[in-house]
Amino acid sequence: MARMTMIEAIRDAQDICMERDDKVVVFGQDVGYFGGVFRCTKGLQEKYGPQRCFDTPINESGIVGAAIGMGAYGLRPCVEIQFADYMYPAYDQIVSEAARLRHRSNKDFIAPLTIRMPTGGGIFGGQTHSQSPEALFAHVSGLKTVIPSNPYDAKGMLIASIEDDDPVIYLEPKRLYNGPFDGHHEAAITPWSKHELGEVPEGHYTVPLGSAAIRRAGSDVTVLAYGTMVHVALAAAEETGVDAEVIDLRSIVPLDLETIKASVEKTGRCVIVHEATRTCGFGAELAALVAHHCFYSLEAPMVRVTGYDTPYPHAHEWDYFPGPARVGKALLHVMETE
Amino acid sequence: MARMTMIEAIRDAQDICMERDDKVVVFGQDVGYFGGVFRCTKGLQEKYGPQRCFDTPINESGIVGAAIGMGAYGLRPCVEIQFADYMYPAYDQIVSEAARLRHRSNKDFIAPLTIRMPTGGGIFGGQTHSQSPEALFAHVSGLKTVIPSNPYDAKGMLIASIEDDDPVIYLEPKRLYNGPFDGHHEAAITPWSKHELGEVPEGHYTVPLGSAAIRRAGSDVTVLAYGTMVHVALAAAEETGVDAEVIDLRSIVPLDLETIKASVEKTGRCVIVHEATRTCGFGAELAALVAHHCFYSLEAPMVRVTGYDTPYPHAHEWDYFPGPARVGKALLHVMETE
Amino acid sequence: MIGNKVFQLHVPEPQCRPGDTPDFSGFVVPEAGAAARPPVDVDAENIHNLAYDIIRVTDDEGRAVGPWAGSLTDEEALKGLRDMMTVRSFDARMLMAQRQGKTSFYMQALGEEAVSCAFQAALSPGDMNFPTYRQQGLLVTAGYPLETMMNQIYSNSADPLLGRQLPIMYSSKEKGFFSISGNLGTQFIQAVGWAMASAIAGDSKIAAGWIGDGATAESDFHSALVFASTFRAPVILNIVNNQWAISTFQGIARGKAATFASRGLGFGIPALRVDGNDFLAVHAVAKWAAERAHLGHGATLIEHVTYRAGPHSTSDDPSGYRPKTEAADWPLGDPLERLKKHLIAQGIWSEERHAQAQAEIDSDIIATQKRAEKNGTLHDGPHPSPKDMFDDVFANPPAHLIRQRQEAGI
Amino acid sequence: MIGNKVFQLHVPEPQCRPGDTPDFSGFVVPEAGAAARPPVDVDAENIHNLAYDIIRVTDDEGRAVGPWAGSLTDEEALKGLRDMMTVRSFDARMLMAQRQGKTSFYMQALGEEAVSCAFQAALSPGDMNFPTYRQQGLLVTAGYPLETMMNQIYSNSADPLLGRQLPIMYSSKEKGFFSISGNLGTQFIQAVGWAMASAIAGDSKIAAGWIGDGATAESDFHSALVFASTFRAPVILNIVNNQWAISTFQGIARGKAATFASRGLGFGIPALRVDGNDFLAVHAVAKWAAERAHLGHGATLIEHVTYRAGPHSTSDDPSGYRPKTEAADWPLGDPLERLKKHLIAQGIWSEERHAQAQAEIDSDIIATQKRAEKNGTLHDGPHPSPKDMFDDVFANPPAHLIRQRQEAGI
Ligand SMILES: Cc1ncc(C[n+]2csc(CCOP(=O)(O)OP(=O)(O)O)c2C)c(N)n1
Ligand SMILES: Cc1ncc(C[n+]2csc(CCOP(=O)(O)OP(=O)(O)O)c2C)c(N)n1
Ligand SMILES: [Mg+2]
Ligand SMILES: [Mg+2]
Repeated sequence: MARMTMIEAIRDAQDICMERDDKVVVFGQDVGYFGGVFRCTKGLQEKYGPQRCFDTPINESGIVGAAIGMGAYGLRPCVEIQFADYMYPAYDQIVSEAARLRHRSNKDFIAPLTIRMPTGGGIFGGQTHSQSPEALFAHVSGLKTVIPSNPYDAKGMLIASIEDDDPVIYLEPKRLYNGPFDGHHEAAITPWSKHELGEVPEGHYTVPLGSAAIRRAGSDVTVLAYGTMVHVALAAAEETGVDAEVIDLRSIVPLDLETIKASVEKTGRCVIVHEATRTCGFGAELAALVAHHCFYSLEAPMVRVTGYDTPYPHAHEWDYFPGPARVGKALLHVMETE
Repeated sequence: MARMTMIEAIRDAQDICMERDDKVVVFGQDVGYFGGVFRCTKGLQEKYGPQRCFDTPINESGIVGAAIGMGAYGLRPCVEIQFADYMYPAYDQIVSEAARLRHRSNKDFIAPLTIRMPTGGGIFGGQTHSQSPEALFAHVSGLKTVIPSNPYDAKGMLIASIEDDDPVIYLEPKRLYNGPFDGHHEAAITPWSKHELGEVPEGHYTVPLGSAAIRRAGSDVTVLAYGTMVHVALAAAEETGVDAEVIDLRSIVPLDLETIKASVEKTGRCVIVHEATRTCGFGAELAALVAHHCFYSLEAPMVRVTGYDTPYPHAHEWDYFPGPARVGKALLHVMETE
Repeated sequence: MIGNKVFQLHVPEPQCRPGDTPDFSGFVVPEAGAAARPPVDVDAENIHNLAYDIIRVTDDEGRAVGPWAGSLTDEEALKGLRDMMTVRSFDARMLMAQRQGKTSFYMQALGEEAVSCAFQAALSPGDMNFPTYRQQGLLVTAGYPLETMMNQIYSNSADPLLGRQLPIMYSSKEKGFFSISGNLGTQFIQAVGWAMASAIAGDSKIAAGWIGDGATAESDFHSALVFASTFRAPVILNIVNNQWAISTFQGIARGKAATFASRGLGFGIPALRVDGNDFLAVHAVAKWAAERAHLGHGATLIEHVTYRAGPHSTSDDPSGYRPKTEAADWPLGDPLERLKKHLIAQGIWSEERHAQAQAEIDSDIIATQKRAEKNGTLHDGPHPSPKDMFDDVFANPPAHLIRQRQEAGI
Repeated sequence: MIGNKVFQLHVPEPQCRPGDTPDFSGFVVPEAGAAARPPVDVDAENIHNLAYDIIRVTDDEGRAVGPWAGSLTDEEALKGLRDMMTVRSFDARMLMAQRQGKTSFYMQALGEEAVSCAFQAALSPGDMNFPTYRQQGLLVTAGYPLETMMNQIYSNSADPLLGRQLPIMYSSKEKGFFSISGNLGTQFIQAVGWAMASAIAGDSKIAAGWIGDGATAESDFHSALVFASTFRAPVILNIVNNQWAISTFQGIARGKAATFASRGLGFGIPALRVDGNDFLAVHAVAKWAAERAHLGHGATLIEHVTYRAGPHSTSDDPSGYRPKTEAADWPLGDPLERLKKHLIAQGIWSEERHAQAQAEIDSDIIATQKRAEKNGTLHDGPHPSPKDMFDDVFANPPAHLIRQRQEAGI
């Protein structure tokens, strides 16, 4: 066991996969010599050589397209898109190619890629370093989309992703890289070393893709969240005193619907939290599923606490961010309604 | 008044806009000399010359990117993406640029584009000529997304789109181009000339973006649909005898939530239909909104009838297509539950 | 608008439109045998001229001439003719099958059969093509069963792709034919990635990317050249310039450049133009590029100059945008006729043997078609199960797909 | 894997890494004045050499020599020096402001001030730049108020962009400066579209696109060249090759090609390389390209050869990937020093006047900064209203945004 940041956990997962399987290759912008702008691939080129970990030209479609070709050859690429906001040029390769390849070729060719990308805001990155595009992946058949919220999961889920035979979009909440940020931006940063999920086992282990984790058991209301919002939701529960059951979805496709159902059936209330814009965000799917599957258990309208349907602002980051105050308000609100 | 197909209505709308405003330009793949693979721009080059209606290289990002530059200059481009399935290479320009320009420049520059694209299946086009990507636009702040279901709306909404100062994604259900297809693929094709909404006024008129139309008043259940699915829903209502209120949303962003709410509050039941894949489709947003805003009126769980979360199949088109049988089953089902 | 007409938008137009008499007088046909054959380790800078020339081997008398001649044995050349005849005959039958409603869609390679047939003959087993929808010649030459192709076209019960894909969107890993995508250009960079993987693995296999003249405008053309240039991938990047992209002539994609091949030069990638209707020339250039890749010198860009003699697809009618007789006037002739003439000039073929071979091929294809139709056609007879629709979206079906399949009642 | 190492992936590496002594011995600096100046209506084919050369005007003694000399008056040149000094001084102050926590982020143009300052001096009012984040020189030269730039950087109450954008992502239609995007490359094709619009409208205004060496790898670089070539748009396409793209050296994007400029040749677009640290050369080449566009000959591609002397941004530390002294050893020198030397050689400037100008500029900027800070800094003082966040997403706010604003309680 070691105390790790999420960055270290992500690096460690790649290291372990490269060590165990020489088909695993890592590449992207600035990931080679320099080790990535967030340092998530630091030391890998030195250890495995530039043929297994290298810098690429700045062309996201090229990165994913090349990775698809490599996957078809038999390698297992794990690539980095520098910010999730920069995945759009690669979207055609992801949607029309990686996601479809196994099905359209009847397993003749597969695309066992992992596409890592830092996601979310909270770092004053403005509208092109803050986005949360998970819904744009969730809507696409053939993609798995996962979002860890702590170093333990980050490592186990990244190993699972790299070993998975399907294309996996692995979103890294960049505000969590160095500590479990709960939305209290005015407070000092808590490091992962002070958090139990900063304890990361050495060596190989996996966290299966598609299983949620209950981060806080509760009986009043179910909170569905992932990534940074898990910590925000926990803070909101503490601060409001509402006995919320906070579910960290971890994977949005595949989704652990059973855990969600069991919880909402128990609590009868549901608050959904994400940082992405609201309309047609993944919260819409969660609300639709809960409305359908838990219709007879719901005692109050669900509330979605999300980023607003505007570009991610620079100056007004904390007005936009669905922080503990906004989530807390929603918790109190659903407890009052019925 | 003239009887028109949807193709003719779309062509007429562009003609009228080009005639009235020489800032309107039309371009895309094969749209110039040939008049478009679906003939929606036929005759425009001949009438307005190659400087106002022209063929472009096959580069969707180039088409939209150039249109953004033209919009910033002061023109009003109306461009065609040959199939909605081919919009992905343009997605970065649409999402990161067109959708953001007004806001990020504080109105210094705007992107008054209309991006037309044939959408949906039912023509044995396989997985890359059948997609319905509306949810991928709906999630993006700054875009309007509209989908007409008949020639009258097609013309009025296209004129409104071209005259709109915001970027508008104008989706054309290609299965409706030549007639009001209700999903009975085994039946002979009904032409628009036999349909009252095939009556199209001459000259300029608009259908405002953001207002839904009730296509069938009813008291048992509200059906939310758009594009081809409007006709399918009407057929399903007829065939099951369920007294459904069929709402043609026409525009999904902005959305006419008031009309939806009023209907569901009346019927207490809701079926949502779209052809796109289900997970995180626009139906999820509709379900989320109805679950939230009509919580106390709903008497039964809502049902989404949609394309499955698979690539659009070739041979099994009619198994995949949410036809009248599937919609009818859902209508009967929500009537039975409570 | 502004009014004081200063600038004017330049919109390229083809020389002829329907009603005009086709005019290829501006199209210079270089003499066969005239182009030099550089060593395969040449630097791109030293062969700029080959990006503007057209390498030709078969002259008007059917003789193979010049430094690029001699890459094929007689048997290989005879097989080449047979492969091309097979593709053409197959295309004709399948076009008819489509017209008869046995399938939804078809695309011929009419007039450009030499490109893929000759190219495939230059590859080795294990090499991988990333084709477009007009390279059925690769499969035919590689010996992929015609019946399987038909099964795919019919989406029938023996379709290896289970009815999932549009007709002609074949896939065969075994025959080095990557699954075809409907989205133009995407496969060009994938070919480079495959070749990079071969290099990473220390393998000796090469990849071949394919793209049409129109699709070179797509951005992934650029991605491919950038990656191929930077990582010196063992890949051959083929542009099939058949003059048309649906209704737009090649000038729309090519713009002010003299040739598509010249796009390679700014990447330091040797770029060669070849007479795509000259089987011997295509084969020789492909061999050269393959050898170059094998020796570790990286990528080659080849522009195959040919003509799309048929409509774009069964959904297209070219009489709306080009003169009807343009194909007949195409200065590089018909690839089958030209190879046939060569083989006759070589004394290893004759009109009689040709007629006989034609009859054999045609009747073979008819017989094959009958067998394939036993497995069903798109709307008739046996077909794949709708449940196949739900399989292979993922390696293992997740819960939501299982639920949806149950909902579908299958 | 396969084992029998045949192929090997080639991964380009820069000559020097941290710890190494910088080595530019392979970098050939052509003699100033040596490059020919072709007529502006020249065809791309006839000036291939300019895509591999470097056009230089100012020689080591500060004299302006050769056919490209003489494009500027003395006053213009003096203004150029002042503009560059302003940019550098402004950058230094804002870098410090960022370190002091007054804003979140900053990007300098250190070492490459000549590129944008000289270029802007060659444009006419009404022309439109589509810049990247490193072209503050365009705004400064065009006379955009420094205080407004600072207000934007501080996201304060006077920020013309209402705190919406990351610092330095300016926008000024009036000054011909298109709104900067965070997404690399997208603006290159937009510049072409703007120029096409100018041609459609019969206007006489030209557009200028800007892109970094690293970002040329992005696909929209290709879209831009394709559209510019096909439609002969009146646009100048600028590549700022400052040798680095964050941590990757230019060889990663350039690959096997000799130069970035040569990418233009495959599009029939004249491509010129210019000494980006030579104010006079950049101006002359820009004037040439502008004249070319004005006369209806279409696009020009310019590669500005320069060096990013500072870190990529305030989030970057170059000591992790390049030798610390590389900037000092850069063979094309410092653009300010070179223009200063030229002006002194011309007898219209002196060390004294320079020192005095420097002092004036610095104190001006400090005064401006004080004024700007009265409007607030990112975390202190007055700031835009959070309600601005909801405005201008659309021309008129739709119901769902009004609801969300109410929900936010603002
Ligand atoms: C991304 C994308 N955009 C548009 C299309 C529609 N489309 C299919 S084929 C074609 C023309 C391609 O022409 P070319 O590349 O010259 O190939 P050819 O058909 O001549 O073999 C077009 C525009 C597509 N399939 N994919
Ligand atoms: C689409 C996209 N991908 C990646 C990035 C991240 N990024 C920002 S600047 C940069 C390097 C650009 O280098 P270059 O084009 O040489 O410009 P320079 O910074 O040297 O001026 C990268 C990779 C981005 N902003 N957008
Ligand atoms: Mg073509
Ligand atoms: Mg750079």
